[in-house]
Amino acid sequence: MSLSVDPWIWIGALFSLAIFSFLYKDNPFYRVAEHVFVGAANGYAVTFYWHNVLVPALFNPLFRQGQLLFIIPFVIGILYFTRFIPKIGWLLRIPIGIYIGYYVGASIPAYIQAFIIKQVQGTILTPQNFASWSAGSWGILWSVILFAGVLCTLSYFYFSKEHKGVLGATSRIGTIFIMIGFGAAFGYTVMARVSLLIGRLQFLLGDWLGIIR
Amino acid sequence: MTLILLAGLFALAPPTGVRAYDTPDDGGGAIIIEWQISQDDQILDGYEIYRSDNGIDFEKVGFIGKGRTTIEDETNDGVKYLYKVAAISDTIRAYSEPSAEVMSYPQWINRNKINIFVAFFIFGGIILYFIYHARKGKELFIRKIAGLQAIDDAVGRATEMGKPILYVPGIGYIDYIATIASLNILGEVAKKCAEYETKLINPHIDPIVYTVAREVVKESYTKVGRPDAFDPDSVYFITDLQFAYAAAVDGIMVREKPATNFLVGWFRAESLILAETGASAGAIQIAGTDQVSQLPFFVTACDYTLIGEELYAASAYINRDPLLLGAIKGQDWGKLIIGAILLAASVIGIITKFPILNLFR
Amino acid sequence: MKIIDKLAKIDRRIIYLILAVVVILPMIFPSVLRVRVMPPVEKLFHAVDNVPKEKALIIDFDYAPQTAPELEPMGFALLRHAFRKRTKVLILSLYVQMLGLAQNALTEVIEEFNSVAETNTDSIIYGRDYVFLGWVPPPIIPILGMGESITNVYQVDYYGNRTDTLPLMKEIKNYNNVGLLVSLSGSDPPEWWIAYAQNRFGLQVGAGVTAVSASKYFSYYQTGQFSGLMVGMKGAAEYEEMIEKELAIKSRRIASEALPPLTYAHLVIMVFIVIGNISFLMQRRKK
Amino acid sequence: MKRTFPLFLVLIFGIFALLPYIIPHPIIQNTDELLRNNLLKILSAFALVLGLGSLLKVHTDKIKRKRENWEYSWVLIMTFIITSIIGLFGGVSGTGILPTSIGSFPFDIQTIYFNVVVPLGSTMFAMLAFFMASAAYRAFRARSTEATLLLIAGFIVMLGVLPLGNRISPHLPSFAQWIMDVPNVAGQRGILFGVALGAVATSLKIILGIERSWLGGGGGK
Repeated sequence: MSLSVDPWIWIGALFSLAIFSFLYKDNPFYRVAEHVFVGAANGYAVTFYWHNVLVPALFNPLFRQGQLLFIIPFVIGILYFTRFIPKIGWLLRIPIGIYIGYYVGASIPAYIQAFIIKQVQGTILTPQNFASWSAGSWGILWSVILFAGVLCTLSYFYFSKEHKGVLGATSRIGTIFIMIGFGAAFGYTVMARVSLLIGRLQFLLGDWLGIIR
Repeated sequence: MTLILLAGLFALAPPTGVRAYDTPDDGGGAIIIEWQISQDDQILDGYEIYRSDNGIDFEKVGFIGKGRTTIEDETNDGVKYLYKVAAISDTIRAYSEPSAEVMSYPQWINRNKINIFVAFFIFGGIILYFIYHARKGKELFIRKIAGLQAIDDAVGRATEMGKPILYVPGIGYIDYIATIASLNILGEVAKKCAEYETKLINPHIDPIVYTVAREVVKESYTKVGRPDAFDPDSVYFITDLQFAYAAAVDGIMVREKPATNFLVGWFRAESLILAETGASAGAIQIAGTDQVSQLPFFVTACDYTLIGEELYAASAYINRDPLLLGAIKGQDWGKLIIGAILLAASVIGIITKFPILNLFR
Repeated sequence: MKIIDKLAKIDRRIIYLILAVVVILPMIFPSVLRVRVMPPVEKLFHAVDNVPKEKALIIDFDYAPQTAPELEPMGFALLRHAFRKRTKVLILSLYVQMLGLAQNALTEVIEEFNSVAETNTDSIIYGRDYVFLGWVPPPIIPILGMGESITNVYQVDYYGNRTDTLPLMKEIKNYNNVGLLVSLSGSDPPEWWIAYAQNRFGLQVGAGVTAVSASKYFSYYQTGQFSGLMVGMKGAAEYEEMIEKELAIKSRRIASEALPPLTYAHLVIMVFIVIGNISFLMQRRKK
Repeated sequence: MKRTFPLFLVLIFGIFALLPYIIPHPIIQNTDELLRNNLLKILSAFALVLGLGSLLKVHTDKIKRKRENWEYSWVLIMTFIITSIIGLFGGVSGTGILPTSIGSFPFDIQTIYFNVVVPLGSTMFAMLAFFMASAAYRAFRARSTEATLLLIAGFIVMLGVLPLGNRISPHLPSFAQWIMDVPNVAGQRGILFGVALGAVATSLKIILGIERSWLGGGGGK
């Protein structure tokens, strides 16, 4: 039992216990920890947005080096504050429009390549894909099961026709694949979460209380 | 004799067949150099690349490990260059013959990306075709999604019990499609809250989504003719950090005890915290996300879960808006095409030797 | 029927208490379970083991405090493996927050070896046996730059010494002198090392990743781009098993110590599922 | 004007964001980079300042009106102010004008991050294991054949991952691995196709002004 002497270890440990206390019930310690977290987290965000974004990308070029071109982002940015002025509140839609337009436009080609074309490439039945399992002739069976699973899952998300007859059968098979996939992912995630709990307890029992080595 | 022998011993075989050409499909400023490896490749340290823009003095511009046969050199457009490749082992070098003259320049179309834009135009065309017909008032059939019926029942339950409705829009940014679909559903739920005068609680993590949601809810209240009932503080920003947000929303679930929780949008690891605390507080929970990693938790802990694309279909179903329904029909056609391509490409892939996979880089 | 009703209404906090006890007890009375090593970890062990004498092993420490429980034991096991085999080691991080954890792992393992070493030859000496290169942003600069010259990218190491004065850096000039690079990360760095360093310089890459992001990385292991793969705390425990079995390294096996609590936690969760469903089915039949 | 100009902006910026994907020419690539690094980065910073404004407004209102739990709002505001002062004036790595340590006790922004923000955040992650356990007990019901399948697959993987699983039968770990590689990928890839098509369709509708919910109009005409 060798208690730690570093004040910060004590602060970290007490905050951890305060959050864990939420498991018992919502209590003042938890709420203090919750609000300290919100305050500190936003303080940290403000620090980095200021030092790493606003100062180097806007204030230095505009005010120090006098590059007047930066008036444009400055003015559009200020439009965000029109939200507090009801009469000209609609001006808020200008920065939001620019922001959404750009991101939504950029997502189209990225989504098509990464989530449609590359996925089709991985599902097609070819000798190359059979070999990629590096499981010899079993690879053919795995590729066929993958192929059938993808088609059946796709049929589950087909909305234009009632799920009866053939479509009813394929969509039910599709749900089987979906549910097996969810179960497997759940199993892996349980291991990950329990590892994090063990990691936190190693900090509390080890670094703080010194019960375990 | 020994000198020649020694020279023979120490002289390395230079790389051969050096070829240089402008890198295709790029913004210029790059030239690709190719060569056959030297016979002494095994004992080499690697290959040095030399460049000259006047044919006389060459300067080293690159280096690459042994066994490699190509490298890309950064150049200025519009300048004529000559290249030599030297096999190097410690301090001994063997220079190749210089390549032919070459110049780099930018291209306007990247041919590798054409397949993406072909897919986009076909699919975009189908979507617009169906939206055009939807505007014409053509009846478009969409099958019933179980989760959507639950949205009406859930709002009804909260009204009967006189308890608030908690609408969590997820932690995604405004440009995430799941967030936009969630705002659509929020608009509908807000309309029902306005009609039945049920208290709505809508906590936010992203400042932009927060500002848009405020407008959506206010607009819904005015659409139902109850602009006065809109409480500006029912839609509010908490923090921009994932777990501070989850802890705060948990606090709301335990303190305010909403009868119905909507967990709709883009979620990450905090989804289980929200779904579990909501379940233990005894609320009816309707979840919806396209984040496949979080679906197992929603499916287990919630009464209804809109899986992936069903979330998008939900916003179309609720609004019963022909434009949205048109898009859903277009997406169904998209799936038919993907299924057909998979079947056709597999037949070609198995029967013929054609490298079908290269079409889908 | 009373038990069933009671079972159905076990209070949430009792479930938490049971899980807490089941996890804490095996931690206080540690025991190490025999671990079966699966192919992905075995391949990584042999890849590290086969790094030639004249070449170096690079370890990229890219885990944050929140993913440390799964990835830190991997860092310790790799360092012990390399130092026991007297393989030359270079250490780096692609992000500034990760440096602290890399430094912590390094000092602890060095201390472990040097406290036992008698002569100068079998102790681990900075500059001769290992170099801590530190951090150069943005990540693309070290990933590509080390292909030609490591000392050009990291002119100064983590401690501020000029790298070209260190004896080890005279032998290890670039990826040609690097047998293997292992990236420990919870996000994308392992993908970058393949996409940029392996494609252009033929660098051999291994990886240690968190369980949550595991499925994405299995496809790179399948295609052979990864020379080996450790997944989550279980992967770390498998590697600890390998270094104990093959090299008789008798040091603390943090990940393996976590296996008993992990096993009991999994069993308890599975038992909860079964009980939960039994009371659920009983109630449904009653209705 | 209030609707058409924002919709025009979305159309222009939407199309412009598409072009760099297929046109490698430096003119397009450089303007795209210029737009991203200057305009969009700055807008995101302003948006955060706005969000903080509303956060502080909500909590100051709570204090003024003495609403329930108003005392905690003081905790939040004080922590926020203290952390911001330390961060803004103390500098990112303690290089600012404000001293960031008293004697041997450091309190620069990085130390605060490692010893306050991280323990709170990682404890929240650790709590997930508890919520997982109670969700397993309370929510994990074999309501239908699919849910039973989900349970069975979950059991196989949870056992297959453990040394215990290997002792039960050496085939269990490899079977668990097979489930991750084949059926799991098939199910997830099928869902992914649907999500991607839906996302592209929605993006197209936003750019062309069909989907207007972001305007606050609740979508529709």
